Amino acid sequence: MNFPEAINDAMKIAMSIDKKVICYGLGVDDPKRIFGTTKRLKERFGPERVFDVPTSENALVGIGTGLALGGYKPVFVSQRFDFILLAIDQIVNAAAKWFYMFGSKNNIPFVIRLIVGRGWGQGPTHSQSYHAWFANVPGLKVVMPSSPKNAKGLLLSSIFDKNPVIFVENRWLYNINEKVPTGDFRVPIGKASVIQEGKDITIISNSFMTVEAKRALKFLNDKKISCELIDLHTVRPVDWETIYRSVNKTGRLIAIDSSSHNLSIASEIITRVIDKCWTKLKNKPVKMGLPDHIQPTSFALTKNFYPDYISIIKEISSLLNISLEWKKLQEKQETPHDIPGTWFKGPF
Amino acid sequence: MNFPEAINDAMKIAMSIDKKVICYGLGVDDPKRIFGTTKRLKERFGPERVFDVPTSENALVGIGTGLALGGYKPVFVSQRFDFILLAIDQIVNAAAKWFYMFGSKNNIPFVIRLIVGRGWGQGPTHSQSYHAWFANVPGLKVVMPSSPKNAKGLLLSSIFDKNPVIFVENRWLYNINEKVPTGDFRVPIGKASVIQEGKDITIISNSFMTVEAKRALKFLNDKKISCELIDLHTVRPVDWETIYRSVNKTGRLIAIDSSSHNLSIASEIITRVIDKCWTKLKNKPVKMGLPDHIQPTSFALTKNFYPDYISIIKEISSLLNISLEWKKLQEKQETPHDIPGTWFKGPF
Amino acid sequence: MKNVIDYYKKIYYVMKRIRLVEEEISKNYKHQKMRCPTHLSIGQELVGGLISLFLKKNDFAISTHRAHAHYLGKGGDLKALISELYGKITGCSKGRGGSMHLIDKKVSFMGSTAIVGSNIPIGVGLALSIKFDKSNKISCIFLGDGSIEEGVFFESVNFTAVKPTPTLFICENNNYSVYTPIHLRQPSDRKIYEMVESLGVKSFLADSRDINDTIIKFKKAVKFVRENKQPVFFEITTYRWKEHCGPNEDDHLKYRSEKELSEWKKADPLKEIEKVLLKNHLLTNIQIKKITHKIKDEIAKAFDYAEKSEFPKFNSVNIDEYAN
Amino acid sequence: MKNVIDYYKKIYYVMKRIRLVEEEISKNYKHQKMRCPTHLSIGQELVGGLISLFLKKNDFAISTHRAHAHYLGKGGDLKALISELYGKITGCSKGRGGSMHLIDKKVSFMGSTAIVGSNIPIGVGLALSIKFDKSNKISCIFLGDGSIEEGVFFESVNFTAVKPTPTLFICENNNYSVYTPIHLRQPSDRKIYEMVESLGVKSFLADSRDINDTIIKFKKAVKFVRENKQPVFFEITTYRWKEHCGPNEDDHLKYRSEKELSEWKKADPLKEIEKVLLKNHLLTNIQIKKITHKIKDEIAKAFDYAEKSEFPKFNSVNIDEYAN
Ligand SMILES: Cc1ncc(C[n+]2csc(CCOP(=O)(O)OP(=O)(O)O)c2C)c(N)n1
Ligand SMILES: Cc1ncc(C[n+]2csc(CCOP(=O)(O)OP(=O)(O)O)c2C)c(N)n1
Ligand SMILES: [Mg+2]
Ligand SMILES: [Mg+2]
Repeated sequence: MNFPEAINDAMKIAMSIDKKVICYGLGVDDPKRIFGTTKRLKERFGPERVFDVPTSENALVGIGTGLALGGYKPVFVSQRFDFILLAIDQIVNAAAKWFYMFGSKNNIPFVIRLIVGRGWGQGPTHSQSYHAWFANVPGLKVVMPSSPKNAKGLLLSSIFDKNPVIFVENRWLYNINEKVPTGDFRVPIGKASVIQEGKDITIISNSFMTVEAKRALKFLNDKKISCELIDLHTVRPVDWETIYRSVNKTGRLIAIDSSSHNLSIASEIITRVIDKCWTKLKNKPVKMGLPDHIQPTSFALTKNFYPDYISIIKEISSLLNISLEWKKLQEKQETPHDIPGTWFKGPF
Repeated sequence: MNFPEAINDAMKIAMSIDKKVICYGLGVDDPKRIFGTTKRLKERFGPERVFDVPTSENALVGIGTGLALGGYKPVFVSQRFDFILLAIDQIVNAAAKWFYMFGSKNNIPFVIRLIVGRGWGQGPTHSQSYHAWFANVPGLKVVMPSSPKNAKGLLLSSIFDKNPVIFVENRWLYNINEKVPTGDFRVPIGKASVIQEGKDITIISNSFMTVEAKRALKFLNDKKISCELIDLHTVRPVDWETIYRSVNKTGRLIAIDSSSHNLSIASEIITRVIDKCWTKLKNKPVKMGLPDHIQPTSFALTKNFYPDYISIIKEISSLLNISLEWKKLQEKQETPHDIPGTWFKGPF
Repeated sequence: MKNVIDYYKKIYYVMKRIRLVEEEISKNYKHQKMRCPTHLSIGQELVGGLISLFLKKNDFAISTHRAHAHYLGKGGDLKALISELYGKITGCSKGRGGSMHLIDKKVSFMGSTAIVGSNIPIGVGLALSIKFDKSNKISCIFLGDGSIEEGVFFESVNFTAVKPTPTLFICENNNYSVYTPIHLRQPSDRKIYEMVESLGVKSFLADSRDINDTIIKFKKAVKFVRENKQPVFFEITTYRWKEHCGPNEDDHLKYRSEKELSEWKKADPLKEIEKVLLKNHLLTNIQIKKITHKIKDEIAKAFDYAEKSEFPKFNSVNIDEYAN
Repeated sequence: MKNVIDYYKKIYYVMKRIRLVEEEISKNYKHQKMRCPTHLSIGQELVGGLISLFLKKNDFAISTHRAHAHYLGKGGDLKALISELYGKITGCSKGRGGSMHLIDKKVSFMGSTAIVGSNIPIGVGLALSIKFDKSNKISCIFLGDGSIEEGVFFESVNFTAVKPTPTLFICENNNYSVYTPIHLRQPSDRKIYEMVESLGVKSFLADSRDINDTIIKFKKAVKFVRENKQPVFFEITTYRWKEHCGPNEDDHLKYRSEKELSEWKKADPLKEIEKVLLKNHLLTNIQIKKITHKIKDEIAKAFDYAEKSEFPKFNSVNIDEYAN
């Protein structure tokens, strides 16, 4: 099952289990069905529960909050993370605060799906991911799946969570296939996943960066470097215990974020690890992420913009002070850097 | 000169020097004149250059960008930082990106003044300061004065800067008085200020937290603890050199932000200090800030919400592992914690 | 006509109660125990009265920074209101929200918010939930003339014009947003209700000084929304007597003319209703005294209750920020 | 009438050039050298033609994701456009912006943005700068029927209704926002231009299939803005032939009927203008061939130029992100 199918599966299950689940957003019932993620929902659950909308992001988020107050469990979809910047007020000043600000009397079960663009010249305003902002907003949960399987499980948990959840989907995850459990399968929010145990170094990553980290693991395992890879799953709340336990064991940390490294989840992780694992650290922790720079459109300018498995290997090589011949890997790369695979022909 | 007078002075000077400087925002020409900061501007520079507006934050920021493209130097004022969440799209997707995204052909000289509320039950939606978000946006500069003097100098630099500047004013700075240089006095953007040199510990702070840090210094100097206090002035760009130089000297760091400690400027400072000063550190760096929590309204709930000079002394006491008897200081406090002074009678 | 007068007695009581509550808040504010920004509705009580007449307990309501009158008109708990202003644990929002964040679920008062315009789409969402439920409730959104200028107002109106929901927009046009008169914010020759009509939502205009007309129109508006499950925009001209925020007068600021204020005070709907009731022998001066006394007694008890209530305790973990 | 026909020749050339440019982009896109989201204007060229007739070089223009026609109509540099699509340093935005971010300061084309509605207030700001300058320029804002739904559109219109500026809103109503037809986004019985009129801005409606009427009205609209220094909203019904984003047809998706598309194609304004010119002997078939040849030659050169241009280099420090 690929990523959109997993999302679609989760939506179908949620909507079957609970009549209060609603799905709306620009294009949810158009021919493309949000890259297939909302396929057949309208046919199966009716046009009242699955509906297209005007281009009015701020009101649409407010309407979701109102639906939630009225007893529904809305799922709003935005085709790009960048567009939701129009609705920050409704998310931060209303949805996130409602439960606490009104004496914990009414909660807001509300999922906002945000798709992060990447590649093929998405450029300055179609490839941003400000998940770190939302991770700084008390009252929100921020979920970042890294595979079809956890996407399904996390989306089901998000829909049935009693709080507003920002659900961040990287577009490049969409083509990954894996076996996904059938039925109402849930992955808990707030719990990181230890993808591989290891003792030399801890790698913490999220979203598509976990895919790159997994690729790096294949190579590193061959070289007998024992890495512990932790995928965060959720960046608010962060599963600090799992992180501290791992770093206390390995004494080394690379924290990778799938957006700019500046003021990122990776920065916060390092800051807290410093506080909690100070005496156990063998090396200074390292952060990775995109440059603190506006993303350009040109093919030439996005080369090396994203960390990949090679740059991860490179970091590890310098952290452990060993030579891992990552330069050879670079020469082997065939797919252009700005597409997820050669089958991709643009423009979206 | 108090803080609003200093802002007012800077505005008058800028508007006299350059006819292209425009001042607009809800209330800039009303009887209260934004706490006096826009006093007599309309009378002196005319209703075309100083004008009131509809409550339409997003459009107003876009209009500022357009004015800047048309050759003007607009200064937009929002009475609360919280309200600007409605205009994040225009700030982030347009103003911040314009120069780079269009091949560095048109620049946007544009100042957005944001006043951060504090105290007297400002509560969940009237006391937020997401300056860390803006500090994560390439293309923006983010300025945070900490006194009337640097407010004046920084505002003048901001107005004549060629880029969009977010100018963050903490409401509690408004009552501070100090001697302010006359005339066109500028304080450079991107340069931190070393308020006091010292050798035991580096304190880095911004905005009103610098006022608290200064108070702490008085006490600490008496106890012969040699602190170096650095006020950031700007949080994008950050003056990293000054920070690294100081921490390399003292080997100890307390980074204080004037908003939530989570994903804060303080977090980023610690992360980078770890990278650059690793071998010089004598203790683990410490961060301070507001709790990662929605700000409540009730008097009882905001007690201890903000770091103050006592909590700074407390941190230092534990960092240096000495007893500084900060508990006694707490007993001496007379002004209620939610007002800047006993003269304050609410409601704003 | 006789019909309408039947409503006067109930509306009088509700409005009088709102007035006395607001006056008591105003009087006591100086003791510095209500430590939060507070926007009074003195002069604008009619809307509180109207909703007490025509809304049902389970109709949704959602309001703004200036919400006391709506909260009370909808049947919100007085003790919980005053306690909220005092920041006590017995407050309707447990002291966390203050004057600008009121809630009373028992009467479907779903909340009031302090960002201008932010309650509007939420009210439309509530109306959409009613539509999905196929119930015959309605959703009332209170808003001021200033909130009209926020894009989200337009987006919300457009949404319910395309996708009809039982939404009643109640716009109190008091001519000011803080100190800024409406002609600096909206074109002078444009009427709000006419503009909204052209956006595709049926609209009404009423003047709070013409009480009969206002009552009749409001009744009609509510009926239309409930029966047709379609939105209505109801604009009512009104006037705020006190300062924008806080307990005092602000005449010395001269942003509005003395004449304007005094004319509006002269036309006070509350006094007008009282006059009509007296004239029609539906009320006597003795009864007024009794009512006043009864309400004042209730208010005194509410303040006493608030004073005596406990303060909440701050919990440094994010407890109560997330529902489980 | 004769008057209007005088404009046909110039408009024909401009529209033909836009059509051929877009077709060439469409044809070459598959070579995967224009690696960015690209929204073509085939079918909607008339607006490009109109502005070439009536805007002055120093009038400001600001556009959307679908900006090629506006950029060319305003006189933007073709080589710089194609190079921008190729992501080359010779692109109008140095390859940083791609198809959705065009600029040509020489002809006061101030930019185009990819967030729906985001260019609108910026255009009003530009108009305000004209007002302050007391110059007689105007500011043109291109927008689609979808952008009407963004709150910022309403806020911007309200602003210039209160504070008149020389703004010309040009709304290309092509009935779709991506695949969503307008009746799912806006009330069916509401006309955009009428609604905007009721917001306080003078409005026009034109149909791109009625060329004479469109030209006359557009001329009038520009004149009104320039002379009165007041805003005008100009709605023009039009139709996009290709897919929303990308070089291909999208008929197989069936979100619009074959009939609808073929009717619009039949009424192609470009062909219509050609017909009229031929009929009136203002143009011959030989001339058409010549024009086509000339334009194709120019286009070939532009593509060649783009192909041969250098790629920009990424600078890891924030150089070029801040002006000094
Ligand atoms: C988005 C936003 N902008 C500005 C403010 C500041 N503000 C608080 S109340 C108010 C006046 C709103 O006027 P109106 O809607 O007419 O309500 P009224 O106060 O007259 O009842 C303003 C501008 C705010 N709270 N939120
Ligand atoms: C704020 C925002 N929401 C959604 C989108 C996705 N989007 C890109 S183009 C487009 C269609 C806009 O329709 P319209 O304004 O009619 O322009 P057209 O494409 O028809 O020329 C949409 C919704 C976006 N770019 N920005
Ligand atoms: Mg008002
Ligand atoms: Mg369209």
